[in-house]
Amino acid sequence: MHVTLSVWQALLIAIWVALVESRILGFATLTMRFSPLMTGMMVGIIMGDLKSAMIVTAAIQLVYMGFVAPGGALPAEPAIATAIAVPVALLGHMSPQGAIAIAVPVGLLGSYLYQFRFFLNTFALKPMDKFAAEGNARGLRLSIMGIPTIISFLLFIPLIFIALYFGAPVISGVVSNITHGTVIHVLNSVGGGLAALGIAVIMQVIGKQKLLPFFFLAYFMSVAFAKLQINMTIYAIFGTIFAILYVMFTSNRASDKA
Amino acid sequence: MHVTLSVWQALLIAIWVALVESRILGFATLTMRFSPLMTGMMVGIIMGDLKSAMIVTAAIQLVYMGFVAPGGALPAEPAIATAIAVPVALLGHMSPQGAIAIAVPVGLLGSYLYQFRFFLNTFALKPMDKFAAEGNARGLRLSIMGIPTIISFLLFIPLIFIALYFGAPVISGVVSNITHGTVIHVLNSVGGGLAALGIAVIMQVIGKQKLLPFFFLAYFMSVAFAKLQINMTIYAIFGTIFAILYVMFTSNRASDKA
Amino acid sequence: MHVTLSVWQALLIAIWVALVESRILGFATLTMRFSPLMTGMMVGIIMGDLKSAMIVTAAIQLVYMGFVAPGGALPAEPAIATAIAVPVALLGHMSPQGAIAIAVPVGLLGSYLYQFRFFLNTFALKPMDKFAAEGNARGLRLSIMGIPTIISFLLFIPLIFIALYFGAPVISGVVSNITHGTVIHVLNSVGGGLAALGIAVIMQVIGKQKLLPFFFLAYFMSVAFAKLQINMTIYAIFGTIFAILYVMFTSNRASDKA
Amino acid sequence: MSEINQAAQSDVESQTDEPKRIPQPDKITNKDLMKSWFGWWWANEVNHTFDRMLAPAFCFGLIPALKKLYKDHDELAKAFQRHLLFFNTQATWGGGTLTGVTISLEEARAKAMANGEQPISEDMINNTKVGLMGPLAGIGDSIDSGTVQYIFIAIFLPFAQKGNFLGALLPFLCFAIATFTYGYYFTKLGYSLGRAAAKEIMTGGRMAGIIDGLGVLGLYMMGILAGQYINIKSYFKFTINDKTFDIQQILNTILPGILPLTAVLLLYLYFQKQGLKITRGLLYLTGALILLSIFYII
Amino acid sequence: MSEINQAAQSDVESQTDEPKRIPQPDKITNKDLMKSWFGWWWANEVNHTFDRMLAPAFCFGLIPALKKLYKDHDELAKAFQRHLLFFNTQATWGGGTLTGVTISLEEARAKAMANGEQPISEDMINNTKVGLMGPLAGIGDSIDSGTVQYIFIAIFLPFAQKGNFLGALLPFLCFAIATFTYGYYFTKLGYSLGRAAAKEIMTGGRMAGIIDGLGVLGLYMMGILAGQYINIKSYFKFTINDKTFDIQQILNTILPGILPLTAVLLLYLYFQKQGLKITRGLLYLTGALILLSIFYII
Amino acid sequence: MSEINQAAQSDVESQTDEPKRIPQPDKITNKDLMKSWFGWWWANEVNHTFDRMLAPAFCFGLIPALKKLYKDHDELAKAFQRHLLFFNTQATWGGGTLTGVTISLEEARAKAMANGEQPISEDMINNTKVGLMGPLAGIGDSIDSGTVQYIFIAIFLPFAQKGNFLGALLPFLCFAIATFTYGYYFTKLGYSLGRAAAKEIMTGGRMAGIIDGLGVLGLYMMGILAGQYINIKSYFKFTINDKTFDIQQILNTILPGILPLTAVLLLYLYFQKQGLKITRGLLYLTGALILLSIFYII
Ligand SMILES: OC[C@H]1O[C@H](O)[C@@H](O)[C@@H](O)[C@@H]1O
Ligand SMILES: OC[C@H]1O[C@H](O)[C@@H](O)[C@@H](O)[C@@H]1O
Ligand SMILES: OC[C@H]1O[C@H](O)[C@@H](O)[C@@H](O)[C@@H]1O
Repeated sequence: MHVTLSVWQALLIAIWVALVESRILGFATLTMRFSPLMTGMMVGIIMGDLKSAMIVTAAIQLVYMGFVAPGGALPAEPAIATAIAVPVALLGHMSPQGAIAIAVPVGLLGSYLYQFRFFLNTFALKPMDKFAAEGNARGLRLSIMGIPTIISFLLFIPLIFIALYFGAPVISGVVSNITHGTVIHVLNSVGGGLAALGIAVIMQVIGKQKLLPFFFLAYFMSVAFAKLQINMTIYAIFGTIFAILYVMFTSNRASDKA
Repeated sequence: MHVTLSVWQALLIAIWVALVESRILGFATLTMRFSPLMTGMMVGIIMGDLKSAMIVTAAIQLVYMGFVAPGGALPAEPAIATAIAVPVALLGHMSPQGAIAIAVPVGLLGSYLYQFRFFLNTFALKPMDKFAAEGNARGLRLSIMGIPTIISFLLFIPLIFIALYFGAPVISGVVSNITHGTVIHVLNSVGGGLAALGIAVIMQVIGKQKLLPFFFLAYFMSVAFAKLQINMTIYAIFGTIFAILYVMFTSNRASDKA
Repeated sequence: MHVTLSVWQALLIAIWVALVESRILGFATLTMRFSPLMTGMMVGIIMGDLKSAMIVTAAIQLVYMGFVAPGGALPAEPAIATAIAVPVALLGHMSPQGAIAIAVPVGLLGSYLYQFRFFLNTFALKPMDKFAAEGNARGLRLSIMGIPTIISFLLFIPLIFIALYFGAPVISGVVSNITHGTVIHVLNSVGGGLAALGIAVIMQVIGKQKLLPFFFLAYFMSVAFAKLQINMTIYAIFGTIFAILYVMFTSNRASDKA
Repeated sequence: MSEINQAAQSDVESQTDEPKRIPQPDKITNKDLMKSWFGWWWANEVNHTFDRMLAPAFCFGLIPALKKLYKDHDELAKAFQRHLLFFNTQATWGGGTLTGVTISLEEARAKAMANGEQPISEDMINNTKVGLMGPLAGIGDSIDSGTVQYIFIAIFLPFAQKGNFLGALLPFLCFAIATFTYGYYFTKLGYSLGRAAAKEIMTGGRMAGIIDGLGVLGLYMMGILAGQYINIKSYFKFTINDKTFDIQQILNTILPGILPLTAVLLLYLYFQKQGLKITRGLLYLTGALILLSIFYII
Repeated sequence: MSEINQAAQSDVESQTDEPKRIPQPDKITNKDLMKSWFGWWWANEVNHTFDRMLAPAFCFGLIPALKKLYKDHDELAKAFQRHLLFFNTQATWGGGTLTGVTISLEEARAKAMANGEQPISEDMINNTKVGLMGPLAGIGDSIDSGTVQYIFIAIFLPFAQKGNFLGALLPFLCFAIATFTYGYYFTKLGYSLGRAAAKEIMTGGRMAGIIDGLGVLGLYMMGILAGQYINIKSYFKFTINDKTFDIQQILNTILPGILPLTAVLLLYLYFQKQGLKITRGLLYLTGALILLSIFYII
Repeated sequence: MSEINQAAQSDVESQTDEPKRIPQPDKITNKDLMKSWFGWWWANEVNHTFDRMLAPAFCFGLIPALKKLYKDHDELAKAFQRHLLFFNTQATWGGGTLTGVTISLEEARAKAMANGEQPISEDMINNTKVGLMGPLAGIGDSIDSGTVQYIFIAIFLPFAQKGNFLGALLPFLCFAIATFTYGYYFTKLGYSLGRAAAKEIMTGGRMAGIIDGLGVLGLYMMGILAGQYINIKSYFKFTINDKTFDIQQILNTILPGILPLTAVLLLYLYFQKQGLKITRGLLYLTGALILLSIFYII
């Protein structure tokens, strides 16, 4: 593991990761993010050993097979894991199994980074709201696409670059330091609580105070039945049924023909 | 096991089984079907060794003690099991335990046969509907009682006769062949799906489209709460409560005195 | 364990227990009843060895740490346990652990005694209702406070006195005799069933027959969802939501502004 | 094809305000109740099918009563038809009681039609049956099959163990006699309860509300039955290079219970568009089930 | 026998439109609230029974306030009676708050009666208590008994372990003072919240709706309490030739929870027919429970 | 600070009966749908945040369509604003469909405003989005991410295992092309379904009922999302002389789910009183969360 990447190699890989994790390449980046394959391929090209890179990557793929991220949380960030693990494996002539051992903790840390990105993105919201209020479409577009992309680049490129350039030992130290610390706890807590804002906004916008009982009904159904893990679609169906019954019972057309 | 039954003995037993499984002797046949006792007695009489037959049968009874069949499915068909196991036991001078070993798989196969009968009975429905539409009471009676009985006789008599006449080894071969095969799978699937028809018909007949939300409410309650195994009567009580509330909320007599 | 308490010591301790268990000292007696500490202190004073008594009591406290009694049932009666166990320990020069061994079964029996008190208290209800119907405040006060106090004194003083005066062996014999017998079963059954009366009375008093479906809805929700152990407050919220919706659906002001 | 789609039409008719005039019905006697109870008892599970369950037996039992009530040929045919639809309950507690209840409601309907009054509608009769059959089945199975039957068996088992044939005969006889007797009692009870209810309904002027309420109950119970009786699930799994895709599992994350519901709704829509062509529905459904299950798609 | 079945009658009266005229009530002062809070605090679990729970203590606490409010002897008696019915809650969070709320509602009622206006009905007062007592009990038990109490005990435990009596005295004193203080605060809070609510109710002209709504909540909570507090199950099992029949298990397949419900409904019907004869109900119920449990039927 | 509290005001305006007159909108073409679909597809998770989720991308996609519909500057700004509020769904099944549906509803709104008719209200547009986004997300995640993606990966994995880069490129390309294609199809489908619905709504004269119904559904889904997405719990535990007090456990005995609910309700009340000052709300909330979590209170 005494051989390292050149500055350019490390930088190119870091840029690739930033492209994937910023999601700036459109929805289909999803599969670049969920799967190590494309990242492995890029690393292989950059390092000039496509074949070995693909073999190692295929082994990593098996670990992340079947991951899904409803609501945003992916249990690990395979692309980041791969961007770190494959170079290390190639340089150190490690077996695919060795690469997996590096990939797993890095993937975990990557998942925290990705969620940190959600948090940093909130800084883009203020200008966005301003442009929207002004009806300024150009500004709106820029604030939606530009700022978050810059944020992601500033977040991922230096980190990945440093990690690659100074090697794996540094990373694993950082990983274990951070994942047990207060930083992650605060991040988790803020992430866990911020959804409250969006929901409160929507409630305000719907604006019918007299219908609030249905909010509480739903909230406490979801709390009381938590153990049953009832599917979201079923809840939506219940919601629809309640909506229909509400309309039935408050209108006076109840005795019409079927 | 080299001694076999005479043709007449085998035939008489087969007819008895057909009588029981066709249910043509009225509701009380239920206990002949659920319990091996009466079948064991008949086999004993036919084979001329009532005492030994009863002893073997009593042992078989213990296995099937407490079986119930809500909605039609009995996990095994004790009468059929007994009709096969007792002769084999008597002829081979086996212990009651040996007889049980034969009875269990045969009872299982019997349960499939009984469900296959439900399926064959659907052929009786077409003439039945025709006679009903014509107001022809005689034809109606015949189609309800006659056709299914003939079907059961054609189904059970040959099968049981062959099984008894050619001996137990044949049976166990057949049992294991069939229970794992596609035939049983198709039978199960058709059986599992056909109830949809009856339910759709009733929904159509009730005919109040505006009340369909209650159908969906019930359906998804039963799906969402499946793990709680809520009793049918409790659901019926919920249904009644919803019905009362519906009438309350859609009529305008709500503010009357209690 | 051959040294025993003097008559006066036994009597004083018995009176203390009666004061605590009758609850005549007001709500704060609760913590005297739930915790052995105050009782241990009193026993120490009465026996003239406050220090040892406190040490033994502190050990007993650890056993009963965290007990709560929603709806009346405490799994053990720590005050009674302490009143018996501490003297025995002091006289026999036992270790705190030995004292715990005595305290646990006595505490259990004490819990039955306390529930028996609920039962005996029903005798105070008749005069109480009479005074209330007459608008007689004095009589009402007396029947509420006086009779139950006398009942508790008559129940606890002799029992505790005898137990203390004739020693621990007697007690443990009695304990095991009673807890497995029919007496306890009957007591439990009566205790378990009597709440039906109070509930039926309230239902009668609320008096709106047309609203009874909500009683049944709640009852069968609580039965059907028993496994989910849904919190009482959540049920109260559901009840409130149903109440609001009921008013919405039966009034004709539904289409008003939010 | 002579399908019973008149059922759907008659339904419409029963809601219009001009009821048809029919001849006066004969009086229903205890003997008639016994005949009907015996008919149901006898035919009980003979023509058991997956899609009608025990309806044929229920209709079979009612035949003598219906013949006395509907002297009008068309109304008789319609009555036959409406009692051949999906019906399942336990024999004594459910079937006995509902035989009685149904006869009383049919009687009230026939009388009202004869007198030119607004009759109890077919809906009301159907929904009453449908709403009660489930819970009564639960009660009856638990008591008759689960308890009474095994009490008799347990009592006489020692005879059998000693080789005495009374150990077989007595449990059967006791069960047969006991259930026949109280089943008949339930029939009479159902009849008198039903009469009282019918009178109450017809004079109370709250018919519309009650029909709606029964409709709610009926549809609700159908939803529950659909959730519990219909058993369609996908067995389709495929494995590509060691990664397995399990269709039923995927369906569960989308909407649990989607397949049985789809089956019911497709049939419902078919009947909605094409009229109540039950036999055709049966053929299509069976065909589809066989086809799908042969390839292990379900 | 002098039973309190007037409660039922007064209920009817409170719904007619001609409220009775009574003398003007005295003003409720902070001192009165303290007296009532102290009364409830003192009597709290003294007369605890299975069928009234803590109602006697609640009434005990209210006596001074009610005497100032109802100068009319009959109304006073009725007020006593209505606060002796089944009531259970935790002492401070529940009892404090509800003492305050109840006094404010009784005051509004008394004033309205004195002024010949439509008063707040007994129903509304009852249902408010009944609807709030359960959740407040949960909160209070969790905080007072489960947390506050044990915090004090844990803090001072080392004293006790060293043999110092302060380890006993201090937890008791701290708990007593803390709970007494905030309980009184809850009483005053309840009183002012109740006053605001009462004003809102009486001027809003939505009394009927609110009474109905509270009735829904009250009956709903009774259903929940019935499901959770009443514990009647059958212990009756019998074994015939090794086959065991367990009655409770059979009842569960028929309708879980059937026994507690039956008990409540029988009593309800008894009161419905015979008037609110509570003492008799108690006697019959206790007798039945003893009889059934002696033979291990329940 | 320029906050978007006009949203709340515009809401009020949309319910008054005097709709504002605006210029006639341009016709929406297939090309516009493609532009919007591509915009959403491209921006999809770029500006992902915890409190708006994917709303920015949704708005980004709609920009070209909204510019054709709202020639009035104010209305355009308001349209931008309303599509920047909390929104989360899966890209193709959810986002495609809802992009189409939303454009159709906005078109109907813009046309009605131009013609001086009663327009579809903002509420209706919001509630439709909010009601559908959850279930469509479930369906889409399960199918696209959970199944389609892994089918392609599984098929081509052996290439990768042999070191062939096609094992990486092909799964990506297949997934990208397939999802882009059917996502566009869903957009068109959503648009035509939405048009039909909009026509039905505007001519049926049942607008008020439908708005209310959608409000019920919207608030109901918000309740469910609040229960499932917001994750605030107390980590505060303290131990006094070996006895541990766990705040979350105590809160659970009082009212499970109390913390997330409190957060939502505080924000709701804040907006209720101060207008819809989202950025401030965000600052306060983040500040509070950081403060509380640094001390491990949550
Ligand atoms: O669950 C819907 C949606 O939630 C978040 O926005 C992301 O995780 C998406 O990938 C996902 O499709
Ligand atoms: O469950 C009710 C009923 O269902 C089916 O029809 C059969 O299994 C009967 O034996 C049973 O009584
Ligand atoms: O649960 C509320 C209440 O119930 C009973 O009355 C007693 O156990 C009290 O100590 C408790 O506070």
